[in-house]
Amino acid sequence: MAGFSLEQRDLDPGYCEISVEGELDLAVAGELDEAIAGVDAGYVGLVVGLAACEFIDSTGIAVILRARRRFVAEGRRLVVCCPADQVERILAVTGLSRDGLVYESLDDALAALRPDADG
Amino acid sequence: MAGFSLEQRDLDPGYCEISVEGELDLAVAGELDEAIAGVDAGYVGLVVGLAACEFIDSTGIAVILRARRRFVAEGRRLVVCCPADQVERILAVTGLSRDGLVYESLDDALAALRPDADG
Amino acid sequence: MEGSDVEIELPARPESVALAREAVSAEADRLGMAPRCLDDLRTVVTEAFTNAVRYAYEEDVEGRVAIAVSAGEDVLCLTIRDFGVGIFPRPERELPSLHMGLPIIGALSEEFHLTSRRGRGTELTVCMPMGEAS
Amino acid sequence: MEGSDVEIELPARPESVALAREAVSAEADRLGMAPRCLDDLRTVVTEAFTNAVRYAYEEDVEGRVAIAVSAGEDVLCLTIRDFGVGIFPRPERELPSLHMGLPIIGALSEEFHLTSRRGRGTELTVCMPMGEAS
Ligand SMILES: Nc1ncnc2c1ncn2[C@@H]1O[C@H](COP(=O)(O)OP(=O)(O)O)[C@@H](O)[C@H]1O
Ligand SMILES: Nc1ncnc2c1ncn2[C@@H]1O[C@H](COP(=O)(O)OP(=O)(O)O)[C@@H](O)[C@H]1O
Repeated sequence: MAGFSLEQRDLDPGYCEISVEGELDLAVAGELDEAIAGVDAGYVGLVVGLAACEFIDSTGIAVILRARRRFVAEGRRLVVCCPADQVERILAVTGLSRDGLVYESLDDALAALRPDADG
Repeated sequence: MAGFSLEQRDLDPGYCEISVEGELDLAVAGELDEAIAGVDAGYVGLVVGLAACEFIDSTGIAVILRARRRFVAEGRRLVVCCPADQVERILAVTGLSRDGLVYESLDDALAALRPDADG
Repeated sequence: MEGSDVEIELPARPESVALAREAVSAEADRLGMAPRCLDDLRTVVTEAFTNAVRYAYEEDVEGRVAIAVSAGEDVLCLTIRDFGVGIFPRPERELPSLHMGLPIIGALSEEFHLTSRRGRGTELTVCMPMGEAS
Repeated sequence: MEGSDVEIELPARPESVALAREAVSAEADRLGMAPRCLDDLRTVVTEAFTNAVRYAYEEDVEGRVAIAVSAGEDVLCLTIRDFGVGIFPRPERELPSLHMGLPIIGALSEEFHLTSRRGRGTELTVCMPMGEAS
């Protein structure tokens, strides 16, 4: 069984990434929720990196969407990057790929977080 | 088949009521949505009166809940009063009766709208 | 839908919901369903039919929804069927959704059976008590 | 659940979800399911099992969830069953919900059958293709 871990690292000043590794489901969705809630308010933009996320379920997606709503309410931004395989497929099936939430590369994700970008 | 109509009237200054008469379902839920959206911003509190509402479905309830979220975002308040029979039952079944949304009388509803009331 | 006492088919439009509700509850009333149970039945028909209207068909397709009622001694079974996409993630259009259609149906019925076939539609059979006792 | 090749029963706990996913996909892999289909199967098991864990039982009850897998030539059917309240309006506890569990299952499967009995539980059977073609 794939394990699960989260890692936070700085990107450009004011921006950071939380990378998800392993399988994100009901058992660990709370960990991601807390990690995002714990991101210092000084960061105005967060990328949730899914390149090493091998599996995501609807609870994991719901946690990310709720966190994004909270970020938006605070005038901050949250996007998702680099989904592959099962993660990419479920985001497509649920219609979320077309939502301005998901970017293919970290560069695209960072560009979308900048104040001059839309949405 | 029961018809459907909406009527708006003033209560105390700054407060008004929209009364729903007849059966509220998918065919007419948009009318209620527009009527609530059309309530002048000068009104800080709105009662949706359901005493003469003979039937409500989950779409009608969803319209009321969304309108309430919008009111709250504007620092205004919205409550529901006086459900009977089928309306009371579906609000109970969905767990919404316990939510600070629904009041048994117009007086209770008005009291809940005042700035010094909770929620 | 064999052995059903009443069968109707209506266009998948918002205005059909009240017609479906009236037709089913008039038949149940005729069969002697208790008033409180009739209220629940009206809610159940409405939620099921509304799902078919809102979600079964693409926006530019005018689909149809079939209803059948069949009554036993203590129980009335209602089948609502569409020929649309099957249960599928659907965007909310103008009107919001409570996301409680099926849960409401489950709470008000003895049991229900839902079959979804991808690209071929959804069929829901709901069994409701005729009287207060059950 | 007659004629099924694999049957397991697990406690209705969040930690069981990964076990259910692994057990079902290992069996499907052994039966020769194509990789892309395996991914969809893993999603479907997870969504169905998660619903049973989140919604079937009251918070102070430790319930169980049964899984059965039965394979035909081109199709694999998976049954997930709980002995809880049946499909019912349930409050969200700590974690939010996407309200897309069943729609995701419908989108990824050929067909599914859901039976809900009030106070007696929910049973979901999902049929998935074994290979890319179907
Ligand atoms: N007849 C149908 N055809 C296609 N999709 C459906 C149908 N009924 C329900 N659905 C899908 O299942 C989801 C959940 O259904 P339900 O809880 O009953 O509806 P709602 O979300 O409107 O309260 C809907 O949001 C929709 O995506
Ligand atoms: N096994 C179950 N037992 C009780 N209720 C359930 C079960 N599965 C689903 N439900 C109810 O049906 C609703 C819709 O299910 P679904 O769309 O699959 O889940 P979710 O809302 O978590 O995405 C849930 O919110 C819950 O109220």
